[in-house]
Amino acid sequence: MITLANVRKIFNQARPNEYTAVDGVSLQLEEHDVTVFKGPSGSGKTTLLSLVGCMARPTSGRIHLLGREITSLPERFLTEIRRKTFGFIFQQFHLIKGISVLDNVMLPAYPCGERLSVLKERALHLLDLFNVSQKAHTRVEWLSGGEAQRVAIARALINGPSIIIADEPTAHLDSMHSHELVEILRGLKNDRKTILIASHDPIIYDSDIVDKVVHLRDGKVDEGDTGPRTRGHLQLLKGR
Amino acid sequence: MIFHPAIIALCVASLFICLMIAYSAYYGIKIVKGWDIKSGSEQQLVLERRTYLISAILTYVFGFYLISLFLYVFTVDRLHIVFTGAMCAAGVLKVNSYGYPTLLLKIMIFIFAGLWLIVNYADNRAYDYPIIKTKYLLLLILTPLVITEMILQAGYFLQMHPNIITSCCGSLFSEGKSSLTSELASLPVVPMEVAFYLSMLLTVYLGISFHRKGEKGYLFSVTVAIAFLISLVSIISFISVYYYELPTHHCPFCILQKEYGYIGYFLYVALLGGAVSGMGVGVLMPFRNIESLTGIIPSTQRKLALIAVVFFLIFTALVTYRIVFSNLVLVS
Amino acid sequence: MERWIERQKNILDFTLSSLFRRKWKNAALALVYVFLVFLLASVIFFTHALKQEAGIILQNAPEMIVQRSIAGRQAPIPLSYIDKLKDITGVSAVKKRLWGYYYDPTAGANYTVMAPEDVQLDPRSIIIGEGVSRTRQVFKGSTMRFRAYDGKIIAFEVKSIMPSESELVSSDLVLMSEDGFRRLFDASGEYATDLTLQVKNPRELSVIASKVVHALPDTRPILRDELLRTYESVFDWRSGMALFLVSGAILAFLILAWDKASGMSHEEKREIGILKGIGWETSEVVLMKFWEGMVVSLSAFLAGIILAYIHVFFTSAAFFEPALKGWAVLYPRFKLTPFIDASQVATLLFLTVVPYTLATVIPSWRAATVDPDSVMRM
Amino acid sequence: MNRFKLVFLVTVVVAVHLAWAAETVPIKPSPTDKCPVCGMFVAKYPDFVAAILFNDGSYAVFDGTKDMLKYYFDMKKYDRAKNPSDIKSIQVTSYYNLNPIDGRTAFYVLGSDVYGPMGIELIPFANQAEAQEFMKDHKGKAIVTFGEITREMIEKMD
Repeated sequence: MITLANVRKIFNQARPNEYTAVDGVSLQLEEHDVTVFKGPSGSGKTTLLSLVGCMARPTSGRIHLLGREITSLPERFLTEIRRKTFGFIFQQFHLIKGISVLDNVMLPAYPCGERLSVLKERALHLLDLFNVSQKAHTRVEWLSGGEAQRVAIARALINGPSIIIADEPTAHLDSMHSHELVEILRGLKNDRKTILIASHDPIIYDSDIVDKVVHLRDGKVDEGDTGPRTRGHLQLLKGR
Repeated sequence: MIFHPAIIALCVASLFICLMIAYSAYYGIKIVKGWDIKSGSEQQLVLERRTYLISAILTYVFGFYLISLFLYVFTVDRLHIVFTGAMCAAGVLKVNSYGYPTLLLKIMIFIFAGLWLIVNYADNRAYDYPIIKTKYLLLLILTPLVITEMILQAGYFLQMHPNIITSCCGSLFSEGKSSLTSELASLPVVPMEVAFYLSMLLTVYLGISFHRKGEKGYLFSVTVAIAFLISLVSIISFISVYYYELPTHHCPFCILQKEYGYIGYFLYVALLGGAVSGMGVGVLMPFRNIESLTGIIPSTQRKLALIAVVFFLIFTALVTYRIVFSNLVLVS
Repeated sequence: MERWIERQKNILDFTLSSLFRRKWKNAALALVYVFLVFLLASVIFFTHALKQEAGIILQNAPEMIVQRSIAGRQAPIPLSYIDKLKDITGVSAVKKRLWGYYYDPTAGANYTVMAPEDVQLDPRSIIIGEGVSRTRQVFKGSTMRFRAYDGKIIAFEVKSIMPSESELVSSDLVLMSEDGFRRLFDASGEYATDLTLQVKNPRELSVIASKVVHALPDTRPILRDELLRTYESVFDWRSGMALFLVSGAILAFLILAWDKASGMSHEEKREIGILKGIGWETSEVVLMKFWEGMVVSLSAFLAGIILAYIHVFFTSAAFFEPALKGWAVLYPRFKLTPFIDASQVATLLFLTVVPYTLATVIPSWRAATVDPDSVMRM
Repeated sequence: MNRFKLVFLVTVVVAVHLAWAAETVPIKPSPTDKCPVCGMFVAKYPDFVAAILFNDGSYAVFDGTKDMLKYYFDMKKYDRAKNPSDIKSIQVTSYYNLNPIDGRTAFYVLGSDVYGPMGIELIPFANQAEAQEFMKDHKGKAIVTFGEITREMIEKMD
């Protein structure tokens, strides 16, 4: 379970360009659920995901991740938690150009000090799972959008995370590939992964795999509009 | 001053290191003052990120001083031709009063930097950085040492006048004169050998028992420090003599030369490595009960104790091999 | 431990591949780096080898030379001094030497002319050095003319040419008999240029030197060790001076390195951002940058040293020839015996790799501390 | 640059002159000969070599007069097989010209400021004049002949 209590993130604090990206969000997210954060751009979706994903620390408030308080952890430990717990799928895929698909997939595991041969096997298996194993030794520049998306997902899964975070995963995909992505996500959900998605694409938030939709506006949870997909076990803590 | 490439290299590199360490100290103070791990403020984040830089710099400083130590002795040794009466580094270090203090400081800084890195290693493993302030206060002790060392070294080389007549290691470390070095040289061989082997035996025993049970860490560390000193004295008193096969030659530097197969480097590296890792055990002792470190320090200490034992065993083996196979008969 | 090694290996692996991807970008820096190491290493190897060579030759030199000086200038020394010197306890033998310089206007060069005691030559023949032979185009059997002190032309027959191995010292040498020498320079038979003393026990040299000065106050004894020291410091001074001149280049190089390290391209920044985003820790990126620096440093270092080695020991420091020509017009073409030791390498390391590493540590750290969440905002 | 030219000149002289001929052949201990008293290789320190030659053609070499005398006064301790009566001759190295001289007729200077590889030494000379000259130059304390040297004198030197 992931719990956010009154989480606030302020950028450029005490400077003229100070700006509050997340403003007192309190939430509880269940394990093995698919949660979608919905809202216009600038509503704080991405920032919220980066806070939950241990990429940044909140300015105030507390985040509990699987029973552990992570807000006061230094970057060094956040990273460790992050790479064991989370797999990230970015809006732009963010694959590293000039190296092969296989290398890209293995990249997050390099610092863990695993034997390269073991790692390679696992990466190939993942590529196989997403039907891109024939491209394993191709450089990423030559991939199509859909292939790049699948490689990015394989990369997110290389360290065996329990939580997948996807930031606008369909922004650069056509409808066909977006539907394909939903099917992949469904597969991951069946593998009992927790999935957090920031998206304003109806293909995603109207999909039947979504358990919960959180509406964000101006860095706050918009309580008035919890959306049709809100299921019974949704628990929305009162935001101040 | 003598315009030798190695001298320029040493001075230039020291200057760089000094700038780096001063930079680290400046941010060290900032960290000590402004550290608040609970805060997620950008200020705290900046400080946390500085620690990476300072760790990296200190690692470089540590490596630098190891090479610098040997290059210093080597360069000084090469200069013996320039000074009448000097036959190796020992004599050249005496040409003015800066030579030996510089060497001593280099050794101290090396050990200190090593210990700091050990503390840093342990601290970085705890999620709340519990000894961060102590750590950076320690850095403030290291900084003046490094700066002093640079000044002394520059002074040493600047004040070198080739017409100075110095004494060679033969008279410096020969028996029967009353200076500290000659007193070390004239220490009776048999009790010295006994002391040496006893200290090694005790170190190894305590090290292994610490590795097994994790007890008596302070005792082990103090023993290591004593064994380190005894070993240094032993090198002057009898180990070097066995290497030179010359009962009056006690110089601790000539063993670094080619004629003796550069064996000195192995001896000193083993000794310094053993000293740093062994003393590291003791330095970590006061912190082992800090909650976030209870899972980290004991295992680190055990590893360190093992490394120290291995280094000291290598040292003892090298020495013993030489004593047994030396042509010299000191003890009949 | 195994994990640690694997981790280093994996990170190094990635570092190499990213370096390779940006090889052209790094090429300029690497080239400057190689050139700098080459320059420094050449200076150090060259002077060190010369020093070594000179030291070996000096080993066979007489222990002491006694020269006479009048009004602070060297003057011919009376042969009667020989007996006085022989009486000093500890002196085994005293010998006279005749030598001087001859300016040859045709070649525009100064020859060193000497009359060695132990080489038998008839008054009309000479032995010449390789350098003399080269500049004057005279060979074995040819005749070489010299203009004597009184304007008369004296012809000598070249009996042989000294082997080129000793060219460092014999390049500008002309050997002749004592008669020939005295005819050429009008040197009286009662004087020699200087005297050499053989002293068996080197411990006694300083005592003997003071006895020489006491017995013959107008003389100046020169000890072999003193020459050795002069050599040592002259060469050290020269190479030190050269390094001092190169220091400007070192500084420029460091600024370049700093600039390169801090001015990362957009692509590199993006990559580090991605690495941080997908789970690399700051210290791992620092480690990557460390490996990057090491790979660049060590390969440039190695390449520079190898090039310098070839330059100094195979081409006899061809690039330095113009600069060193000032020493003597007859620049000797000698082959130096390769001689490198750990301290030379360590010195070079301290002059190049250490400053480079320190110059790039702050920029690399800055690169490594990119916010991990920057990847989300890209 | 005058001085520099001089340096070159000296090397020139050398290249031509080569070494001076030695007047007498000194004792040449082989590189493996060790001093029976201290265990050092003797060949490393030719300036101080002393030797005892035996009737049977064998010999013992020492890295200084002092060690030779230690052996001489206590032969049983160092070599059971040899007796004082086996000694054919004793050689020491004369200080000034480093030639081997007869140890029994040599003059020895004690307490000078010249040290051998084993520290304080008795410095041997072929004649009294040399010994006196040396004593004056090197702050020697006394001149003794071989017969005057006692075991106590040697023991005091360590």
